[in-house]
Parts: sequence; C-alpha cells; structure tokens
Amino acid sequence: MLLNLMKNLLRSLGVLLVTTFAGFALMFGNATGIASSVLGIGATPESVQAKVVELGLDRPLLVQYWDWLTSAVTGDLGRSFYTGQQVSEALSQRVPVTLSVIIPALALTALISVLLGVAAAVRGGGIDRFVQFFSVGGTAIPNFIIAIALVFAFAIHWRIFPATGYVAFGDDPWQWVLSITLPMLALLVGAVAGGAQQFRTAMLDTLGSDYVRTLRARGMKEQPIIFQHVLRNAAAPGLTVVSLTMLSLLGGAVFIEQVFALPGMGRLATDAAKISDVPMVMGTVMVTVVIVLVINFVADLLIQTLNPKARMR
Amino acid sequence: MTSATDNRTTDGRAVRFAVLRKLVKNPIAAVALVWFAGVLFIAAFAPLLATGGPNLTDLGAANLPPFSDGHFLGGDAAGRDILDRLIWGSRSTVMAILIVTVVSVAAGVTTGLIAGFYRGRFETIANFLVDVVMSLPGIVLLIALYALTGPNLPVAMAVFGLLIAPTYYRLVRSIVVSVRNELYVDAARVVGLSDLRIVGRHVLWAVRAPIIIQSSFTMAAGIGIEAGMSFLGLGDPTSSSWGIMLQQSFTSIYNNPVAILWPSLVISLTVLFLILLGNALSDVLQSSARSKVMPRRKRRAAVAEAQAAITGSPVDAEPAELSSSDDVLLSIRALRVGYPRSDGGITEVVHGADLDIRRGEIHGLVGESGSGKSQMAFSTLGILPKEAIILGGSVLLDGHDLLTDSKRQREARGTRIGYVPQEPMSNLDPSFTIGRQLVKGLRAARPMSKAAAHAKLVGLLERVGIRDAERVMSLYPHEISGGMAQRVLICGAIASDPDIIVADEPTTALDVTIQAEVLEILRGLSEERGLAMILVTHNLGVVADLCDTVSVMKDGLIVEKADVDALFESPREAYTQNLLASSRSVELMEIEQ
Amino acid sequence: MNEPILQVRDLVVRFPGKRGSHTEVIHGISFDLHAGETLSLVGESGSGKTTIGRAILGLAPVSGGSVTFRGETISNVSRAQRRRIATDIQVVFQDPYTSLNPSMTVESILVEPLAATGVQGGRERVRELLDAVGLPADAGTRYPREFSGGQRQRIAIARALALDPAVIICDEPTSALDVTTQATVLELFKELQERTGVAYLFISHDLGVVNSISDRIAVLYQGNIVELGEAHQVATAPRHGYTHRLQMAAPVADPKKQRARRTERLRALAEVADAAS
Amino acid sequence: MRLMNGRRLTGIVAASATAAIALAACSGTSTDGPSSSAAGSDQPGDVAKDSLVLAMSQDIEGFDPRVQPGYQNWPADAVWDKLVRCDSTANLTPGIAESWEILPDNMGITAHLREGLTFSDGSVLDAEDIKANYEYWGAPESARSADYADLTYDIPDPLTITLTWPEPQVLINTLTCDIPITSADYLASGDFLDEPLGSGPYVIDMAKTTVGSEYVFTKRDDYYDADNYPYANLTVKVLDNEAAMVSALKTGQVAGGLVTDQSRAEAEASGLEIKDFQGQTVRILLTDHNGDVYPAIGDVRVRQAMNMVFDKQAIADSIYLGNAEPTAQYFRKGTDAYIDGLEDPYPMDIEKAKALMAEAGYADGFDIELPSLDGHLAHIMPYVIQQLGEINIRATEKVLSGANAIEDLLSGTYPVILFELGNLGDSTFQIYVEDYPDGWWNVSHQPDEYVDSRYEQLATASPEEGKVLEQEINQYTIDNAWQVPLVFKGTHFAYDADLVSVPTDSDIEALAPKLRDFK
Repeated sequence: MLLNLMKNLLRSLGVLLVTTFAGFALMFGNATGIASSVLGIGATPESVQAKVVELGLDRPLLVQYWDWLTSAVTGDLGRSFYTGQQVSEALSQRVPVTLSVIIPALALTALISVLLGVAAAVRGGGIDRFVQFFSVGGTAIPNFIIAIALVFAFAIHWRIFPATGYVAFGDDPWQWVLSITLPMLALLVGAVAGGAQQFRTAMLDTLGSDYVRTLRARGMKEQPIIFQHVLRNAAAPGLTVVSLTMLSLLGGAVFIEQVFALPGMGRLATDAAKISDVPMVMGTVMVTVVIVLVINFVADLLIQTLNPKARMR
Repeated sequence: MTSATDNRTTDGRAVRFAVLRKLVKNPIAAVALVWFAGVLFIAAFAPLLATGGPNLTDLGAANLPPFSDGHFLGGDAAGRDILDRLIWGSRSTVMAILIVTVVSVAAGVTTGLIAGFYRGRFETIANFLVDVVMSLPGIVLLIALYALTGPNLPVAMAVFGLLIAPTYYRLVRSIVVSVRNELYVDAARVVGLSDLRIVGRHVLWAVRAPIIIQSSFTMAAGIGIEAGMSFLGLGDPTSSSWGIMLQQSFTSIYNNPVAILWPSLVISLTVLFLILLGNALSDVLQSSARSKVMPRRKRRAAVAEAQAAITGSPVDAEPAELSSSDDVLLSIRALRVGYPRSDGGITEVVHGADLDIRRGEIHGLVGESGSGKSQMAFSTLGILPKEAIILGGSVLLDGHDLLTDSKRQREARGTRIGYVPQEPMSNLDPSFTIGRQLVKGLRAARPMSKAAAHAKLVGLLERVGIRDAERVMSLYPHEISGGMAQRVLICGAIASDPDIIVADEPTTALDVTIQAEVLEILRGLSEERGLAMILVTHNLGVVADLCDTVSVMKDGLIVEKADVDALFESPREAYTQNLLASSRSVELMEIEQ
Repeated sequence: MNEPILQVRDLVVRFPGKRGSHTEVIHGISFDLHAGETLSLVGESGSGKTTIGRAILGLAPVSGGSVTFRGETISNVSRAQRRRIATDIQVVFQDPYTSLNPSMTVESILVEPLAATGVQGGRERVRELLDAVGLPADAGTRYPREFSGGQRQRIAIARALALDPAVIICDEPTSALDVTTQATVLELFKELQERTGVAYLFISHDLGVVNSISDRIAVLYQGNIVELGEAHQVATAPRHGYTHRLQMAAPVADPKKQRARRTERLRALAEVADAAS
Repeated sequence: MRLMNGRRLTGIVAASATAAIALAACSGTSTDGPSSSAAGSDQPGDVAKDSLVLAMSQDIEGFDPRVQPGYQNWPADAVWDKLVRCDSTANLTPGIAESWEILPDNMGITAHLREGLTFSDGSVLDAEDIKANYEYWGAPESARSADYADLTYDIPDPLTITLTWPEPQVLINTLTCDIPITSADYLASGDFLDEPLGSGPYVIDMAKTTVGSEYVFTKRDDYYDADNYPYANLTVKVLDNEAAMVSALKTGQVAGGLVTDQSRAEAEASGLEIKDFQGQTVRILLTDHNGDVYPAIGDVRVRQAMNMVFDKQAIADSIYLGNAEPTAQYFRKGTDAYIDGLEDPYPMDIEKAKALMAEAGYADGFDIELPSLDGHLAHIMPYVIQQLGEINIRATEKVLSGANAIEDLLSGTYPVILFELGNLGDSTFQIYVEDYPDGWWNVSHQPDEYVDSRYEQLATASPEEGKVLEQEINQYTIDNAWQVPLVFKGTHFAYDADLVSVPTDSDIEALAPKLRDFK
C-alpha cells in the first residue's frame, strides 16, 4: 500500500510537470506583445525592448520554464507582469475565496447526492422520478444563468443575501456565510444533479448484487444492509464521482466568480489569461492542478481503505 | 462484462429501425429528437427562414419588447431582430458542437481503440496523458488560448474537443479491453482475421452505441462551453451565436431584461433535450437487458388480472395432497411468478407450482435452465429480483402464508429458512472480512454477544471442513478459494439453526472433487440437525447423491414428483426419462476396481 | 499408428505478472494427436487445460517447448503464417453466448472465415454447413440471439467446420449447456468426426463427458499430465490417484450406484488419510 | 507665473489591455486636478464622516506608480500626492509644491516644496524623492522614458528642485504634473510593488486589502489638505461586471460607481442619484488621408460621403438610449477648439453620399476592416457596418484581443477605427493626440502642413491666438472629413445621496469624479 502511495505521488508529480509545461508552452512566444501591452499606449520600441529583457521574455522557452520551475520549487512564483504583485501573495488572497465556495459546495454535493441517490435507489417511485428530473434539469441550465437568477431573486428582490463580493471568515463569520451562500448554491445545483444521478446508479448496481440478496436471505434488516453494506460498496464509485465533481466545480467557479464579483482564483486566472500574464496564469494553473491532484489522491486513499481488494494491489 | 450484455441486446440492421421506433415511442425522446432535428434544420436553412441578415439593424427596433409588429421576439440593444439572430445563431451553435464532437470522437476513439486493443506501452503513455488532460484547468487553458488566437470559435471548440476527448478514450478503452477478451474476437483471430478487420468488424461495432450516447452529452457540453466562453467575453462578438446573444443581452440586462430570456431558453432547452436524448438512447440501446420495475399501481392491476384469469384453471383446481399436513414444514401452493415485458405485459415464468417439504427431508428441485426452479427457491425467501411480480399462490411455513405477511417472512429469513447461493464468490460482501459478515448475519438472526457469535461460527467453520477457522475469519472474500467460500456460505446459512435450507445450485460453480465434499457436508448437517432442504439443481447425479424426494420442473410447471429411488428407477414422464437418459449417457456408470 | 498430426512437446506457458515476474501455468507437457482421433484433456479449474488449447491456437504465449502441426512448427509464428494454419486448426469455445458476435447474422459469422482465407462461393457453403450441424437453411439470415444455447453451439461448430480443418480444439463445448442439449451436441461431434475424419482435442472438466467421446484421455493436474491413456482405461480403471479421486467424486444419476460409489470414495479417502498419518 | 495655458503632454500611462473603457479614455490623462483648491473648510459636506465605499468598474494595475490609469483611480488619488497637479482645464495647481516657476522657453520647472511633509512610513519628503521618481519614469523600461530620460535635476536645497529638459517643451504642464511621488528609499528597495507608499491623504491597509477586488484605506489626519477628504475610511471595490455593479449599488453595498447607458435608467429608478459626464465622442477615425492602406480613404469625397450615411439622432436615442447627443465636431463643448453654433456640414443624405462616391470613382465601393477591442462596440458596430454598406463600403469587424490588441489597434494597419474615444477638457492635447503626426490615435501618422504648422504655433501663441488656431484646425479637419463624429456620449456615476454627495467634478477626462469630489 505504501508502495502504491509512492507510485501515485510520483505519477502526480509527473502530471504536474507536464501540465505546467503545457501551460507555459501555450503562452510562450509573444514577448513584444506582452511587453508593449504591459507598458501600454505610447511606449517606444526601445522601451518595449527594454521591458522584454526586464521580464526575461527574450530567453528560450526551456530556460524560462526551468527558471520558473526552480523558483517555484522554492515557493517563489514570480511577480505578475502587469501589476508587479507577487504571484504567491495574490494566490494566498484568492485561493481561500474559491475554496471557501468550493469546499462547502463539494461537501454539500456529496451529502445531498448520497441522500438523494440512496432515496431514489431504495425508495424508487416519486423521489426517483424527482431525482431523474432534477438531474437532467440541473445539468442542462448553465450555472451562470442559475447564478443570475439567484441574484435577481435572493439579492435584489428579497435582499436576503448580498449580490456581490466576499467577506473573509476572519472578518465576520456571519457575513462570510452570507457572501458564499448564493455562489455556492449556483454551483451546487449542477453538481448535485450530476452526483445524485451517478450515486443512484452506483447504489442500484450494488443493491442488485448477489451478496445483498444473500444478506437479506440471512435475515438482515434493510436498513443495516443499505447503510453498512450497500453504501460502503457504492462508496468507491461515489468517491470517483466526488473527485470529478471537484474538477467541474473548479471550472464552474470561473463563471460564478464573474457573476458575483468574487475575488477568487477563477477570476484571477481569467483576467491574467486574457492578457497573457504568464506568471499569474502559471500560478493559478499550478494551484488548480495541485488541488485536483490532492483531491484525487485523497479519493484514491479513501477508496483503498474502503476496498480491501484495491488495498492489496 | 457489461459490454457483453450490451452487445447481446444492441445491434443488427433490424435493430436499427427498432431503435428509432423505440425512441419515437418514448414521448420525451420524440420531443427531444424533433427539437434537435429542428435546430439542425433551422441551421441548414437559416438564410431562407430569417427575414434578414444576422446583423440587419433597424434602430427603431432597438430594445423592442417581444411580440412587437415585425419583430416577434423583439429587438436587441443594437436594433437587431432577436428571432432572426436566434435563427442565424443556430449555425454557429451547430458548427461549434459539430467541431467539438468530431474532434473529441476522432481523438478519443482512435486512441482508445489502439490503447485498448494493443495495450502495452501505448496504453501506459495514453493513460498518463489522459490523466494530465483531466487535471488541467480546461477553462483557464481556453482563456489562455484566447489570448493567443483571439476569438476563434473553431479553434476554441477544437481545443475543447481535445480537452474532453479523455471521456471517449476511457469509455472506448474499457470497452475494447473487455471486447478483445471476448470469445468471438478470439474466434475471429483463430479464423485468421487481421487486426484491422477484427477492430473494424467486431470492436468498433461494440463501442458504437456508447459513443453515440456519449456524443449527445458531448454536444450538450459543447453548447454549454460556447455559451460560457461567450459569457466571459471570450466569444466572437461579430458572430450571432446563442452564447454571444446571451452575453450581449446580459450587458443590457437592466434595460431590456426579457432579451436575455430567449438565448437562455434556446441554450437551456437544446442542452436539456440533448441530455434527454442521450438518456433515451442509452435506455434503448443499452438497458433493454434489465427489465424495469413496474410501478406499484400497475403491479397491483397485473396481479388482479392474473388472478382473475386463472380461476378454474386445472393446475389450481385440486391442490395435490402429497402428505399429511402435520409434518409438513414448508409448502408452496399454486405459486405463480411473472416478469414485466417491455411492451407492458407480463411474462409468467412459474405457472402455479406446488411443493411440500417435511422435516428433515432433502427435496431436489430438478430442471433445465429457464424451468423456473430458482424462482421457486427465491420466492420462499422473498428475495426475488425487484422487478419480479408474484401473481398468485402462497408459501406456507407452519401453516402461515409468508407471501401475504411480509413481517413474518422477514422474521423467517435466516432464523427458520437458510439460504445457500450458487456463486460463492459474488455472494460475499467484498468489503468485509469473512468473520465480520458472518457475525453480523448471525446476530441479525439470533441476538447474542459478538464473542458468542464468533465462537459459534468458528466451531461451525471447523465443522464444514475449514481447518484454520480463526484465520479464515479474518480474511477478506477475495483471499479465499471458491470451495472455501461455499463452505463459508453454508456456515452462514446454518449458523442461526434454521429448520430448512434453500440451496440454489450450491455446487454448480465448484470442481467435481470439491462438489463431492460440499455434498458430504450438506448431508452430514442435514442428518445431525434434522435440517430440511430444498436443493435446486440441474445435475441428476447430485440429486441421486443427496436427495430423499425429487420434483422435476419444466417450463414453470412441476411435471413429476417422487421419492428419489422411485424416480430414478421408473420415471413416469417422458421428459424425466429423456433427462435421465441424457444424463446417464455422459456419466461414468461403471467403475472397475 | 502413423505420424501424429499435432505434436505438443515439453510445452511451457508462462504469463507475465507484476514487475517482470512470471507465473508458470503449464510445466512442460507433451502429447500427440493423431488424425481422426479424439484426445481429451480433463482436469479441474486451474489445471491449465484451457491454456493448452489456447497455446496451440496461438492465443496464449508458448514460453517453452514446441507445437508442431504435420511436422511444421506452429508455436510463436507470425500472424501471416498463423493465418495459413487457420484452415487446419479450428476451435469451438465453451460459451456459445459470447463466442458469437451478437451483431452479425449467422450467415456473416459463417462467411467470415471463408472471406478471411479468400474462399469464394460463401452462400452455398453456408447452406451446407448449416445442414451439417442440423440447423434449418433459413437460419443464415437470423441473429445468434434468436437461437437457444444448443443451437448457438451448433453455429459455432459450423464456423469451425467452415474451412474443413484437420483439427478442432473443443474447449468445454458442452459445459454451458443443459444436460439434454449436451447429449445431442456430443452426438453431433461424433457424427461429424465419422463423416469428415476431423481430429478433436477435447477439453473438459467432466470425466464422464470425456469418456463418452474420447479415444484417449490425458488427465491434467496443476499444469502437468498425470495420466494419459486409452479412454476406457483412464475413465474406469485409472492408475493415478488423482484420476481415481476425480472418478470417485463424479456423482452418478442412480441413487443405488451413487450410494455405493460414495461409500467407496469415503473408504478410499480414509485409506489415504491413514497412510498419511 | 502662468505660461502656456493648457499646453501639456500629460502622463498617458499604460491603459489596461483588459478594459476597453480604459482605452476609450486613454486620450485623457491621469490628471488629478482639484478644481477648487480653495474649497473652504466651511463647506457643508466637510464634517468628518466615517466611511466611504466606492466601486471601480475596472481594476488598477497593481501598485507600480508608473502604471496608474487616470480613469476612476481612487486608490492612486488616496495614496499618492503629486509635485504639481493639473486641474480640469489643465492649469497647474499646488500639490507637494506650494509654488513653482516655469523656466523660460518652457525648458522646465522650478518647484518649491512644502515644509514638513512626510510619507506614511514617517520618513521626510524632500527634493531627492522628487528626483528619484522622475528618474524612475525616465528609466528604459518605462513607457514614458522618451519623455523623461533626458531630464536634468538641480537641487539647491532639500525643498527646491529644478527639472530641465534639453529642448523647449510645448506641453510642459502635462509633463510635470500628476506623477505619483513615493519615497526614494522605498523606490530603491523594490518593495513598492507589494504595497504603495505615498504622502497622500490616505494610507492603504494591506491587511484588509485584496488586490484586484478590494482596496481599503484609512485617513492620515496630518495631511495638509485633510479637510477636503472628509471620510475617515475609504474602501474601493472592483466590480468589473455591469450586473454586479448595479446589484451592488441597488443593495447599498457600495455608495457609488459608474454605470453604463444600459443601466442608467435602472439605477435612477431605484433611487440613486446620477451624475452624468460627457467625456467621450463616438466617431470613426479616418487617419489614412493619403490613402496608403485604403486608396479610397485618401479621397476627401469618400470621407465626406462616409459622414453622410448616419442618422445621429437615432444613434443617440436608440443605441445610447437618449444619453447621447448628436454632434458634428469631435471636440468637447466649451473647449478652445469647439466652434459654437457650427451647423452639421454633412447631414444624413445617402443619395448625396452615393453621388460623392460615384464622383470619386468608387460607386461600387470597397472593402475595409473595422477593428474592435473585445467587442465592446457590439451595440453600435452593426449599425455602422450596415450604414456604410449603403454606399457600398463593405466593412467587416475585426476583433482584436489578447496582449497584442492595443499594439495592433494603433499600428496603422487599421486606419479606419470606430471608437468611443475620450474628448478632453484640453482640446490642444486632443489635437496632439488625434491630429498631430506624433499622436498615437493618429494611427497613420501622416504629416499635414496646415494642421502641423498651426499646432506648432500654439506653443508661442497667446490664449486668444491659441483659440483661433485650434478652431482653424477643427474646421480644417471637419472640411477634410478626418473623422466621422457621431455623438457625444457619457458615463454615469450613480451614487446613494444619503451616503455621499458629488458637488464638483475635477476630472479632465470628464469620465468619473475624482476622490476630492466626494463630500
């Protein structure tokens, strides 16, 4: 199992290297464009050239990537081309915002998906049809449309939640809760829709398995069968769903942060990518990939503890 | 494995029309199909359908409300007709989803095919790359691409296609991996087909249906991402795609709020219908193998109808009295079981069978596949599949009908009636140790302390021939052999001291030497404990070895009942005779010492 | 007897395991198959009987030893050479449900081997084949799922016969069938052999089935042949202890005889146990 | 000493490539001009107030003093003081310097600094700090190095500094004003990118600030002009999404912020006060007077014909929702160049336009590309393209995006540019930017003897002479149809009157209030 973990870690490291290099290569090659855009209107070709050198954009791709990588290892992600802000500083402000929307959303998605999935699979009938209906509808409507509708209803019409902005937990916990509620809801609808459906399938598969029949035949009551045996065996596919949900939440955050003007990672990435702010984009790419890898790793670990067969391998 | 079942139900030229017919029968799918076809039609004939070009402006029409004269859905902030723009926009949208679909299918399916078919190094590398792509923040990449290429919808959609290609890769690879081990692929190899022809003839066919289903979801995602990119201001503002319309109307949301409704609606509806279409397709193409559970109301109606139909039927008319009722432990009377068909009707698989088991009697229930013998066994325990419908009859334990009294039936399970299943491995929960699941099962039936349960089970495991019982208790199911697993299951069935055991082909999955041992154990237990047993089997040798009495089933009916010696010596029914003859023709009747 | 048609010499099969290790499942076995005879390989699960068949067909790796057909080595040869042998060695698999591609009509299933080797005039041949295995002539236009298990196995046999092979490897061809069907399919095998002179390498776990069809029987135990001999002798008067155990364990559909056999089996086991202690 | 009124080249600092609006305003300045420095302490809004929350519709670009947009940049106003400032009509007003003299022949400036000024870190501000900052602007990597690299400095005492250029500077005021001053030591330390340091009215609270989203400041009570900044705390939020801006305003999350034409009515209807600015002229620039890129554009008749195909009143009413005003001139009303009472010489007349095209030999028209940035002209572009089509000019929109967008836009590749471009409080500067060959909006950079000679004369002309020269230039460019002016359009600052009032406006760009305007 330890060997397995090490292999997983190595693999993740490889993924991280390839993804960051891919990101780097994608943005590489527009040195004067970047420099003149940094300088703005009225810059002379001489000052543009000086800026190119100052930003280090005149060096070969591999050298630039190597420099970025070696500094990144020491925690120095460089400074934004445009604002001169430390990338690590920007990330330390932005990542918590995104996470404080995504993590509760993920937790609630998991919880609600399991509840709905179990109810739909076990009870069937009306609740099952509701889950089916909800999952189709929830995945069909783009999350930013849901977000806009939420703003109209809960922020402008009823004024229950703030329409925009983010309050740090440390500043005012209650305001924090209020500020993340609508963004989280907007993300939740789509995620739960997908999650509940998948969990329902996993539950149905497990419910139909031979050993469940045997457990029933042995006189076990339905409840312990479902909550101890079926849930546990449906958990492995469920966890895979959760880690995929995390990915889609991270993607969805880009739109949601736009609507709610949240100072999160998604907006940082969007803004930086639009103007080829290479260090900033690289920072956000790296953090996103790390988050995804960590989630996958944890999900893997959980699957391995839950599933004795996987533990053996 | 799933692909095998899928395969069986999917294709064929004849089926192709059937698919369409089934789709159209499903009202939701029909609407979805019509909508999607409509979008394609509108995209194709946009120049004929629109009253003007996509950018024809009439400043007088700026922000006109819907249903105005000449502007059915009103005008946008630039004075363009919204309906016309929606019509023209369908072209960009259709192009976008086509590109996404074509690119992702081309990339994902080819790599998936190669990786799945040849495995090896290519698969390792492809898997790694798929991991990379799947952990990439796709939207950020698309934005970075925008910085590089500007608003270039085809390129952005092609890249998005590459980003979601892993979905196809994984789907195709897993199917191909299972298909390449299918016997028909082996057969094609032996016959001398080249790899290319094998892939083209056998493998591609197997992945076709899943690809079609997945593609409807891909198209839905394509529309979503086009709208999303446009919403972020990364679309091509010169186009009239629905996403651009949404974004442009969003900027004047306060001035002309209703204008945002139309693109939102067409986007959401198109996505919705594509998803519904995908679901319907997967229902039609993949899940016809699993039958649907009938709604409760329909079930009741079916049962009532079935009961009305049988009044006076000869099978039911005079219940055969086989024995005096006082020593009968369990009796099945006029049992009828059915399954719903896809056309809404019911197929009856057990047509009113009777059976009596006395204390200590081992009763063989013999028949060929599809004779309904397992359905009988499951009925006694109330563990028929969810979709099965009991159309009539009763299962009497000590004179009480278990079918009408579900509480009593639950109580009887485990405590009065034990169950030994056919497939030993799949009947143990893979997540729990042998010990834990045995203890749990025992304590569920008979309340006792964990330690007492443990001690009792260890004793029983030793009784069924497991030497290292304490150690086996701590193992997981995948760590023991099939023979051992079957002993564990027998142990689980008898631990709570039931009066009767229902054994469903308990030795079929075992090797013949193990079978002999298991039969020995069953006989021993029956003798020691006075256990009655219903032994469901197709093997007459097993019956001859173990049973006291036999019932022969054919097509859901019991055709002959007798003591074992009588039956084997002088079978009455032609069917029984045939069965016996066939069986004996391949047995080692004589053994020289 | 004249020269054997198929010779297996010191066959070793290893499957690659994790991290370069190998699991050896066949430990060097040898046997001959003569033209027109039926040689059976009998053994329990894990004995390697199926693997031997697959190794001969080129579906499992031959890690040691050789397989020769009419004196020509056919183990570890190229796909092209393999294709040539396809006309000579064919197979019938255990599971008639998964060995036929459900998407193809019976006719196209039967034409496939002909097309692969470039034989013309498929239609006529298909009718002949269907007739030979006792299926109606109109079966060609239908799909496998429209047939019962026994009929499907007939289709699989027809496919094996399509190229007029000299050897058919029958890998548990009846174990998935009901007992009545099994008997008729076995009859078909015998009848075809009489008519065409094809040799069978018949693989089964059931000593009884094997006894009813074989000329000779080889008993496999954990990757080794423990006994090889004339069928009647191996089945009824085995020399090896394992064959005897196998024989004793098979129940017989006659309560009286079965009671006697059981007693004999328990006695033999007790003897072994005594000897061990 | 007041020399060369309104002659300046102001600090045009980097415009954000992300925000098209910034570009729209980028013929403006980063001027921070208190129009009423005399505004007394007896003003009613003067009572110390607790806090003010404003919303910027676009972010600033970090804390590099060299890269500060002029447009609604309240954070810069809050943190930094300037040596001298330009007011809304481009006169110099006191800042760090209490008084100053312009050197003869506009060669430079001698400034006398206030005594006892400190930066927010407590260090004393002296002439060396001024020098360090101007040098920083002249560094090679600076967008403005051409303007400041050749400066020489003379510091006779710590409170006096003379800046001297090697040649006379026509636009001396704008060159000297509005450079944010940070401490020389801090500039040398390199930390200035992480946290701004200045001698301005507020100090930033980095702990509460989230760069890119929310900037928080607290007032420095020892600031010499503290009375003009009544709020003890200042928060500036970034709301770069229109819907977010409006909902934040409506729900009282912010006291004020800019809204677009599209949302103005909604903001007003929900009880907010609106202060309208009219700092932009929507026009088509036709800089290729010689026809280098498009030969047809080189023909004055074609340019005139292009002027005759637009219904300006309909544009103002329908596209700008009545928040715009048709115009025949691109200069702001009331500026020196603006000709009062000028009738539109090119009223809409498509037949006449067609005749002109035919006369020029372009009856069948020609093809042009109209560049746009990230599609922010989506509302008007379709109409413009359609109307040009009336005289067979086949225009296609070319969307520019990414890092190269601005470079491409100003490269001269696209000499016909439709833009909502700023009109300046100082028309001289606008002449420089749009009509003089060096001006960056004169993207074809083609010399014109008539305009160039008059522009150069402006350097030595009296204010009255200057006005005549500028109006001559205006008339000349109208006659030659160098542009197609469409409408004056505005920005709208919406605010909650209970929380803040905006009695003055001192923005030379006339786009948004300056920090000093909030009372």
